[in-house]
Amino acid sequence: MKPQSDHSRLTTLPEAIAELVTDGSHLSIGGFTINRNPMAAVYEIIRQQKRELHLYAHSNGQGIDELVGAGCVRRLEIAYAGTGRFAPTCVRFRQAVESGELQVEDYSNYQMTLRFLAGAMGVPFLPTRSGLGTDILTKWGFSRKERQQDDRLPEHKLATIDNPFGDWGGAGKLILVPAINPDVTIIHVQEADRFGNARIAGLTFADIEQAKAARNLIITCERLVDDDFLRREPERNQISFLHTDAVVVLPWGAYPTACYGVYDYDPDYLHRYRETARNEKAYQSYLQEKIITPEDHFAFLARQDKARLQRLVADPETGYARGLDRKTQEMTP
Amino acid sequence: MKPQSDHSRLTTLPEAIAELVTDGSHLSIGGFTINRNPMAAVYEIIRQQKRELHLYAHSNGQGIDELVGAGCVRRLEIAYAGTGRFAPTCVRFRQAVESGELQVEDYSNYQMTLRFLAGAMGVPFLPTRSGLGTDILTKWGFSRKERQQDDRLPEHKLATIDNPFGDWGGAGKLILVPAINPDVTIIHVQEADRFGNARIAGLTFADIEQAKAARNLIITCERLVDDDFLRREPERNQISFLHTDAVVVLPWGAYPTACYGVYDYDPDYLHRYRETARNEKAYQSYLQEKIITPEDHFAFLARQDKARLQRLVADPETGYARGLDRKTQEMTP
Amino acid sequence: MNSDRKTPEAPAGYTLKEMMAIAAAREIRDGEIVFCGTGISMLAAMAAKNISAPHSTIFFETGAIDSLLEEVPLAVADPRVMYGTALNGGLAEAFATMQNQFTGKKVIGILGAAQIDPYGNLNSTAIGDYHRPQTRFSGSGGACDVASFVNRTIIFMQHEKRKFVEQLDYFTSPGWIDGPGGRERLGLPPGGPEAVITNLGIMRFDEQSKKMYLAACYPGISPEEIQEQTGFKLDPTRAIVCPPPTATELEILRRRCDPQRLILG
Amino acid sequence: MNSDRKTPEAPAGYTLKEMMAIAAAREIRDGEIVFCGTGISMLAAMAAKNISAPHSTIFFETGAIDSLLEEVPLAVADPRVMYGTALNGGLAEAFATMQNQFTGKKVIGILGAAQIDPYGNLNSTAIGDYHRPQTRFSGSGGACDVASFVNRTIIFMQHEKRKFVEQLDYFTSPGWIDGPGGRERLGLPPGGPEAVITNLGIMRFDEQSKKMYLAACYPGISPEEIQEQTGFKLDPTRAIVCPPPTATELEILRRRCDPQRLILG
Repeated sequence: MKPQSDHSRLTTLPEAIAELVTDGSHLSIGGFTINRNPMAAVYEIIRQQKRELHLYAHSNGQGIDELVGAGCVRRLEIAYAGTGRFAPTCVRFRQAVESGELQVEDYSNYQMTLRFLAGAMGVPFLPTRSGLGTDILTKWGFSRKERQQDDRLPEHKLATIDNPFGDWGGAGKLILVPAINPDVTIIHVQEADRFGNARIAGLTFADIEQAKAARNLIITCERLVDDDFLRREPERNQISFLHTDAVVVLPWGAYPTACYGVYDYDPDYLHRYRETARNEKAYQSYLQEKIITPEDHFAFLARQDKARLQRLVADPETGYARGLDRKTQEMTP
Repeated sequence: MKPQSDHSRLTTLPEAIAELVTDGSHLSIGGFTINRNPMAAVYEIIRQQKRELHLYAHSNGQGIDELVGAGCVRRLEIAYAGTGRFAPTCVRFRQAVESGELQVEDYSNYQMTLRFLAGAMGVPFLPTRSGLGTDILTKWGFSRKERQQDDRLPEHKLATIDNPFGDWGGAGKLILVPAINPDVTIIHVQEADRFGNARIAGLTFADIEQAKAARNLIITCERLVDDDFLRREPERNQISFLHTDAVVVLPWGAYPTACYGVYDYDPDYLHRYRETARNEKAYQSYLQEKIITPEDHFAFLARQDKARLQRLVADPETGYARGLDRKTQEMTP
Repeated sequence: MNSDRKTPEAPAGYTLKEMMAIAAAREIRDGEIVFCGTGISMLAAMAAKNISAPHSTIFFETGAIDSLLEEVPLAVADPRVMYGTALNGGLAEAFATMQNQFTGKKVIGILGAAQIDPYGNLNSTAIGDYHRPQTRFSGSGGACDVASFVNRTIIFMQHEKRKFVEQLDYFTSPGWIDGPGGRERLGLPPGGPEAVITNLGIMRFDEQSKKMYLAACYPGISPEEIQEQTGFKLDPTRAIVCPPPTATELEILRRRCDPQRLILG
Repeated sequence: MNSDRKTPEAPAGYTLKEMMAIAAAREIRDGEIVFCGTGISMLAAMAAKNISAPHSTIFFETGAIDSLLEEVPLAVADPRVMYGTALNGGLAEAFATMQNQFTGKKVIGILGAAQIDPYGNLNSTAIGDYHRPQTRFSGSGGACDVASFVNRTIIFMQHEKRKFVEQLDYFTSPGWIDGPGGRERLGLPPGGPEAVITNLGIMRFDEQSKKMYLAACYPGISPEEIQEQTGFKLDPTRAIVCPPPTATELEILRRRCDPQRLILG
């Protein structure tokens, strides 16, 4: 199906998630902390009550915490579970780890990036100097035995190697990080066409590597563009249809995280989320009423305050909502 | 000097070459076969009679052959010495290898790309599955002894490694390619600002990796843009001032190779070059009269036929000279 | 590729270069990603896209994906490959697409060489001693990478005895190595050469032995003539006569792919 | 960073958070590339750029190079870091810039952590047993990478006994490891932590032993108070009183860097 340049991959979010994400899937999502997380897809995964997901993340922040909080995730390989100033440590993540419900394997941001890059490049590992001497190298979240028994996990968390080229490059020793090839990657972008070509504005984070490493790729986008639009400036495209399995048009698809040039993150939502997440009862009712009850993304959106959404619309020059009130009482810590 | 965002790096070509390229320098140039070779810089290196250069190339084509032909190069690490249909094997390169004047170390295009990428990433090597079982792995152009005695060469041409993660990624064995960190990289781009930020239109080849791997980077550009121009769409920039040492404004700086969106390659020049290169006497007079005698790039340009240059100007939609007569009598082979 | 030199006359109505381009185009399956080199392999890919494989994607090692190719490029870095693509990247992305375990499986590579051995291993580097070659060629370029990574390759050769050899002077790009399991023993991905298309006919590789055999002769060319130009024994028992180019194939090749006859000559 | 909790009152005229931001800003040298995290480290970088290091470059692991920062970002992926940059890339490029042997030497990293040991090694992952932690934190993020790669780092900490410990519960990011030569023995590039800036004062590392010592107390805070909040012995003999923020420093920090007091509180 993939390499057919005039084959439309347009579908709906419920269909794409139902078809490509199954219980136990190895999943990665794009974005970083409070930006360009594929939140509409995250909420649909929650709605469809996917379970036992194995999640790969660098610092994907909000999306990860909501998937963890909704009980979709069994194992998580991650570098950073926080949303910057909104939650220096994601609340539901913290709770799930401290209670032993969630198994975590820790890496660094660069290690996770290289692991996706290795998957995209088709090599089993890539080298880095990051992590030598640390517990990231020596303490394993998934045991050796567990790794041996699961052929979807590499047998080592990390490996070290003496530089076979002597001291070439000034490094006598390196860490090798194992490739990740998720079953599914979901990213949210500003523009895509129906074939699955995509263009990201602002920073790309590790979305491109995550997309190319995956067996299946779902792209959600703010705007569907005409067939020849992206081909007029192909230097600006980052992902070609060769990698894409599904394209879903979802305005506000990253909300409440930001989508550069389109809308800002919603500080009120994120602050309220953190406070809600701290209270089990409040959190369950948030999940049920705000996420699961609305039948889809559009119903979820319809329940948001229109005036607040309007305030988030990006200024065309800077790409964010200039002068947005981002201070709340909860901001102090 | 590098990380000063308001420090101008503008200079002239003779100064940049005189200061940054010395006899024996390890040099790499950007571009690919007949496109975006930094030809004005190549000709200036020839004019300044640099000698004993150690050149790193993937398929840089025309620029490499002219440097070799002018006697500037002692050693060459390369993947492909040709210019497509114009010279399936570069003529002066072939002559220099067959006569034993030029020492060559052969790699593949991806291996060379990964070697630059490793240098840019700050790791001593990167892995690939390309080259297993071939003479590229086993036959070394530079001997083991020579490599041991020269600390600017890695002690092995390539190395192999058993996958420390078992059969993770489906590869039991890999080739490791050693990083390249040239003393100088020279690339030619469409747009740059005086600080050294740069934007390439069309394909980037391995220019970005070559630029970031180098100790010193010279950027030659078609157009110098205003200080804030590139910052208005920073997604479209590929190289930041952090890496740049010199910026030189050189319209037609890739001529006779192409510069996408600005001008096409010159088929007449390239055909005549191939024929001239086959005749020692004709070649020496080409070198002297066409390249060395003109005091600089602008004098070289002034000697080119204006009407011919005009025919090469790119069509704004396609980026090349539509309908250009590219057939000559020499085309038959 | 000097395919029109020292070869028998082509039957009236088409040239041997046209036959070669069309024979290769017929190998390309719909939906495949076609890795193209310079010259006749580009024409083959363009012809396939316009005839039998409309959903194939033309793709260059320089980083261009799904080029429009309104004019025939004269090199893989020709600005003509950059216009109207789905994406303009660079070498790193292009080769990663071929090494990638999902996209790489969909790629068909078209390669050329100076020498080929019975297992489809290729030399595009040097004839004679590597350190002081009698003839030096361009070198691997992306050929070794493509031959290492992708699922299947097609090889263009000029059919001469000195080019079809038992033993390569330099081993640039892997084919089937030394027979069944050869690639796997070295650590290479499976897949390998599927057809060798020359100015005389089409060779394929035996499923059991992975050795080259004669699969088809062009109209008017006999198996004996082909054996004479081959430096090792070719099993001729499965050879058929290759169907000549159809009027449609010729029309498309000539009008849409290379109207200026820059490659076709 | 809860730097205003459980700490002595700041002298009139400025807050301890302001003192911390300015103390860190003073460490940044003109011409350096400043790696910024979220919060007070961003303010320090912005203040330095506006006061003493106008040619420094603010740079984020998310891939933004030389951000304009017209408004203070609340995360390193805040869209405010993407506006008017020299280049918008991604994580792969950002970390490569730090690991790169030419650009990496110019980078100063500003980090925070939950625990620090006498050699400036950091824990930002977990307190208690790793597999069933008493308190789980965010994890490394880019901290381990930055601490591994770059030439020098500055560390922000809240000064509490349980955070300044002999032995980390989890070793997330390398400092001077176990003293001189420690990094080299592990294969890490040279360079390492240079200053620890807390809500009480400034610690540095002895050139010989690479052990943390007390370098400066903020006005009104005694070496004894600092020792009391530190879980290991700090040599106080070199401690000076840290010059308070100047009027210019305060003015710039308040007006240009965080007029909404989103970080300063």
